[in-house]
Amino acid sequence: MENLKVKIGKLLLKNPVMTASGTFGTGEELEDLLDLNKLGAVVVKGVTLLAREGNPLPRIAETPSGMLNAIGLQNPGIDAFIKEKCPFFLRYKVPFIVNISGYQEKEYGLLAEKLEDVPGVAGLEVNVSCPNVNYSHGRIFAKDPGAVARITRLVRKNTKKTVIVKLSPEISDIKIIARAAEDAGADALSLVNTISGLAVDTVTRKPRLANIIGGLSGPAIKPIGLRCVWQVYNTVKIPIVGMGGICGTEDALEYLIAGASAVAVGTGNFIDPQSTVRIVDGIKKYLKANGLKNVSDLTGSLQV
Amino acid sequence: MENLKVKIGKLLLKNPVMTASGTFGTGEELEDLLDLNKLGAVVVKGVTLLAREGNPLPRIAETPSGMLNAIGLQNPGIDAFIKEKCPFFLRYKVPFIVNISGYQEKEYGLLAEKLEDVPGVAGLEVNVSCPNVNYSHGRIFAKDPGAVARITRLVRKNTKKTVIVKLSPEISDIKIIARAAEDAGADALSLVNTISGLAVDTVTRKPRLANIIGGLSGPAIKPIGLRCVWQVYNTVKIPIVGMGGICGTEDALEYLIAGASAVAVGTGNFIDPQSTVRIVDGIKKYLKANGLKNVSDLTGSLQV
Amino acid sequence: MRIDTNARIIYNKQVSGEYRNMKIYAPRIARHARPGQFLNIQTSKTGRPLLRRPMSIHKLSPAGLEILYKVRGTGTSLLAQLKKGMEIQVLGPLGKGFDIKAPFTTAILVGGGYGISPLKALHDLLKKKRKKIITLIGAKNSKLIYKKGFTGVKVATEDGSSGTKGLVTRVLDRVCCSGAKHPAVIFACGPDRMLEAVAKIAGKYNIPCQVSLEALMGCGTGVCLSCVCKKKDGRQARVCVDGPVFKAGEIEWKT
Amino acid sequence: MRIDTNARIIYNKQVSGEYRNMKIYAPRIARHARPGQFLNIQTSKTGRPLLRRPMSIHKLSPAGLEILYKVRGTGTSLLAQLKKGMEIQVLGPLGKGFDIKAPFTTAILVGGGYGISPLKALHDLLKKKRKKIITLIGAKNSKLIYKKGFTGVKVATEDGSSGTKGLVTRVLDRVCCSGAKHPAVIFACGPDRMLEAVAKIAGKYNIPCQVSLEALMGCGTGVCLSCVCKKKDGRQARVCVDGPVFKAGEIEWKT
Ligand SMILES: Cc1cc2nc3c(=O)[nH]c(=O)nc-3n(C[C@H](O)[C@H](O)[C@H](O)COP(=O)(O)OP(=O)(O)OC[C@H]3O[C@@H](n4cnc5c(N)ncnc54)[C@H](O)[C@@H]3O)c2cc1C
Ligand SMILES: Cc1cc2nc3c(=O)[nH]c(=O)nc-3n(C[C@H](O)[C@H](O)[C@H](O)COP(=O)(O)OP(=O)(O)OC[C@H]3O[C@@H](n4cnc5c(N)ncnc54)[C@H](O)[C@@H]3O)c2cc1C
Ligand SMILES: Cc1cc2nc3c(=O)[nH]c(=O)nc-3n(C[C@H](O)[C@H](O)[C@H](O)COP(=O)(O)O)c2cc1C
Ligand SMILES: Cc1cc2nc3c(=O)[nH]c(=O)nc-3n(C[C@H](O)[C@H](O)[C@H](O)COP(=O)(O)O)c2cc1C
Ligand code: FES
Ligand code: FES
Repeated sequence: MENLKVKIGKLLLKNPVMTASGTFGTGEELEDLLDLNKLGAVVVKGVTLLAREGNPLPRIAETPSGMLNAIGLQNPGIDAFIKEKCPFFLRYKVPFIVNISGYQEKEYGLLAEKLEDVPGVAGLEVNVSCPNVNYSHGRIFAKDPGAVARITRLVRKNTKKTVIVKLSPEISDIKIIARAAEDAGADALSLVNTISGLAVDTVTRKPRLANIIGGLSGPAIKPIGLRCVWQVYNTVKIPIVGMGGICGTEDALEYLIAGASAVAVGTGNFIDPQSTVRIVDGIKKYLKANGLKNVSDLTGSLQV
Repeated sequence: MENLKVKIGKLLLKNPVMTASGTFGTGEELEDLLDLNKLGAVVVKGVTLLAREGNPLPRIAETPSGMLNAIGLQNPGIDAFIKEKCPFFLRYKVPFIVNISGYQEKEYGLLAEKLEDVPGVAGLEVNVSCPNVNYSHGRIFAKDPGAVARITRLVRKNTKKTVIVKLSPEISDIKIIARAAEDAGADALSLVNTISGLAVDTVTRKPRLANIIGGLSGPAIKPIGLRCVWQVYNTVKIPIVGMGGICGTEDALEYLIAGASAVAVGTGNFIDPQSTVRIVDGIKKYLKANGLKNVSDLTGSLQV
Repeated sequence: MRIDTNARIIYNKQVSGEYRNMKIYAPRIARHARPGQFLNIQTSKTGRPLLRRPMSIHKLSPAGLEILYKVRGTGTSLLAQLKKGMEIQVLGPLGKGFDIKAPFTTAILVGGGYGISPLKALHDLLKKKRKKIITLIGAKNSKLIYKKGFTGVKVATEDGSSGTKGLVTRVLDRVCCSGAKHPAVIFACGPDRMLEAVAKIAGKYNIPCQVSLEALMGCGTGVCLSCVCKKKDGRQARVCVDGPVFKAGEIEWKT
Repeated sequence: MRIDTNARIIYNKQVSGEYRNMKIYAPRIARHARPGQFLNIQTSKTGRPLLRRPMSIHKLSPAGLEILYKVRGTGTSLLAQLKKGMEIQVLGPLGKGFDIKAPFTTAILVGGGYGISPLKALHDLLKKKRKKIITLIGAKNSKLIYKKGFTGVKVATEDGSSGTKGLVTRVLDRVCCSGAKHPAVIFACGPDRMLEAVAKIAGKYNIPCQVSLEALMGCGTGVCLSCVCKKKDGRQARVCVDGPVFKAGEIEWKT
């Protein structure tokens, strides 16, 4: 029997296939289409301290083999989230990982604190990539190793749960940020988040998103995500959750071989809501066909 | 009659459609397929001080709506280039712009000097994005505003021709680099160059490029290129040559509206070697249909 | 129960004006589907376009589903090229359909452009239930009018090329004045501006009204939050799962 | 003179074994084409796959061009789905073909796998010129052997499922020993390893030899430098424009 188990921080996942935040709700929305217990983990939609309405419409635009989104972190705020969404987590055995976003560094600490005793929350994914209003000139935390380190430490201090820090590929040198997060106590890194992009409607000469700029995701960014994973795999010791354009088994395998210990499917869920479970099966078949026992043998097996 | 003329530095181009370096040879390779004089300018394949063999094969890999390349700047070196390739430039009226790459800062100065008196060379495109062996830890000049400024000044000092500095999108804040190039005397900026990426062959578990990492180009990166152009348009006063994923008229229009004064077709030439001339016609039609007189009215016309 | 299935195309043909009509064999979806619900269709196997395209269920039979569509861009062009016997990946039925539980005798259907599509499935169900049906169809011009199989049809075109010249909502206003004796319900589908005008008229005559909204959709399954609309109570609803059919009175119109 | 044209498909059918044969109507390309040249074909109109696919010219007639291909990945799968009457974008003729100017009486054609494809166009031309032709065809197994229309055929398969068991180069060695009386030329197309072995045998018997190389191609027109091969003189040549046919003696083989 092939062993698909992987360890991410304190979590022992039954397989390496997770969902990417913001593309799977809490899983409750898709219960009828797939068995959540077949997944390695469910990473839920990003939550912030206060409720957020999100951005005006249009919030998405299709691009060649990709899409831009500027949802704007629409969510009910952490308190309502804990009350309304978290009880659902108890209905499944799969670990639920909550994705947290802050507009100020200290908010991350508060979010971790509030989630610490919530039953069913297995871990935190720390999204440092949301555009920050109080931060200088449209910069985001993810581009500043100091900010990433401080945020990671704050979260680490307030939780015993597994802490995954999610990095942006929109950076001169992702290795520096990855090291900052590792040194500050992250259990794992997830990469990549979306890359900011623009699309123009040539008829109206308006941006195709109300927010002008949005985040690019989907197969278009896969080579960039893979390169980031490979660079970071050669830099840090903690496990990596690879994502960016994973739609099928081949894509997932590429990420594992490039250095990811687990993978997450994002935009792929929109195209095929059952893609995650298909990928679990596909990886199993690949291991068998290649005479490999453990999925962890694939991680970083790139022949260079 | 629609006026398609645009000014890039000292050059008055008959229309805003150029070729992107490395995707069109010198134009001689495609003479039988299109009339070079119909283009705004031809930007020729990158040249370095010394001859370079380029990277081992495979040098390209296809990705979703994009491709990776690691050609490795194969070229005969500047002296052979001037002797063997430049005489061809005199056979056409279209301006030829030579793309120069250096492995040390001073090489850019030498390249500019050598090209200064070569007949038929209308301008220089300064590629600061090639991976540098002598530079610290795989960094490239394009990521360091100081290096970009020094290189721009060196070239500026040695040439009276139009100087276009070509930037990489693989950067935390492209605005900083753009300003550095402008302040150092660039006549125009061209963006974007490719974004580094990886692709894995899951059968052999080898990278699909012998060089492991390559540059991502094609429609996949169009939203990123557009976002960079928009950001830089709002930052500098000098004209921008927009590129990244332009295959047809719609793509070119998006770039013009986002802030480009001219556009360049790269990977698009591989798919349709006549795409540049088709785009010239397409822009003309768009202006007519929209009652616009000058193509320059489109530049930066994004309604936000 | 939503099902994602590879459905065989029974036909895919040009019908009147600018519309095409595709029938697929998808009994498992058809079994659960109700008028007003929609499908999310993969238009290409190459991964480009990337996202699926939402299409209303136009007609329902035990094993078959039909859509009525207009070629607008890449996705619908690719749909138009598919031939009988080929297969397409279809997810459905999605969203909440029209609610016909309330007691009423007359149904006033108002369709703008291809908004007429889901009203046909509703029409067929209402007919079985022996309701009186008035169908108001509006569009820019006669090429965009599709009225096959509807009962009690009145047409309005903006350019006057067919039926009354003007907006379909003007016709609705007149129908409502006169037809107000019987308990009626308005069911409307079309562009936002039309729906807003319909909602206003319904409010004026105090007639219950259901509108089917359209929105750019990333997922069609409620997870991406790209399709939200504002409700009067200040909350946001997802058109793909909380709609596409809403009570007109609930919606906070943009203008 | 290269031409980029939208060509109508005359047929596209499964032929023996794993091969498909497509004929297109492209008189302007056909007029200039010579055996050994190739076409660069767009396999999808959706932009995915992005790049065109190079395919040797398999047969030549005044108005038509044929290709012989094997379904390998996305692009060739899409090609296989195209039907008679549809159109595809085709750029050609590309590259330098076989050179038959030198005086010779016997042509030894050596094809490995789908490398046999361009040898058919060459075969037909040589036949017209009344050359003696020996055709050696090699492949892993009988399914990958395609020999329709060739003269003087000898087959070798690695698994022995057809013809001699073993490599086609062993058969070549034997043919060359015996046939060395007449001035002969070897024309070979197939995988690199086969071509290298062919070149060695040709050298041994001092028989002129031309090989048609394959390489991953970005453009097919000489501008991207993705397809280079090393020559003995130390220079690099582009397979797409300087080849795909080279004199075997010029090539610096990798091993
Ligand atoms: C619930 C629902 C039901 C629908 N039912 C039908 C139907 O029965 N018949 C029909 O013809 N169409 C219907 N549509 C609209 C249909 O989904 C779009 O026409 C289609 O997605 C266009 O795809 P495309 O690739 O051809 O166009 P694109 O190239 O993607 O775009 C062309 C134009 O259409 C607009 N557009 C694209 N997608 C949508 C969308 N989802 N909603 C609104 N505008 C869009 C774009 O903004 C653009 O202006 C429905 C939409 C929704 C949300
Ligand atoms: C000059 C030339 C002539 C050719 N003539 C023929 C022919 O007559 N008949 C035929 O069946 N094939 C021919 N080929 C090979 C053909 O181009 C590839 O099989 C095709 O591009 C595969 O496309 P795909 O999308 O199906 O496969 P992909 O999904 O792109 O790849 C599948 C596999 O094929 C390999 N491959 C892809 N492209 C090439 C290529 N250009 N050269 C070598 N390997 C490649 C990939 O590395 C991968 O392992 C020729 C290639 C060249 C360069
Ligand atoms: C609609 C949408 C919403 C997203 N919301 C979040 C979010 O709330 N938090 C977060 O960290 N990432 C968010 N992401 C980023 C994804 O989790 C993922 O990192 C990215 O999309 C790349 O993966 P993909 O190409 O598989 O989609 C979102 C992505 C999309 C497309
Ligand atoms: C095969 C290839 C070779 C290239 N060579 C060069 C080069 O020599 N110098 C340079 O500045 N850019 C080079 N580029 C980058 C292009 O000029 C262009 O900036 C990039 O490909 C993005 O445009 P595109 O998406 O239209 O291809 C090359 C790109 C490709 C695909
Ligand atoms: S389309 Fe994704 S939530 Fe409605
Ligand atoms: S394929 Fe581009 S140079 Fe040969």
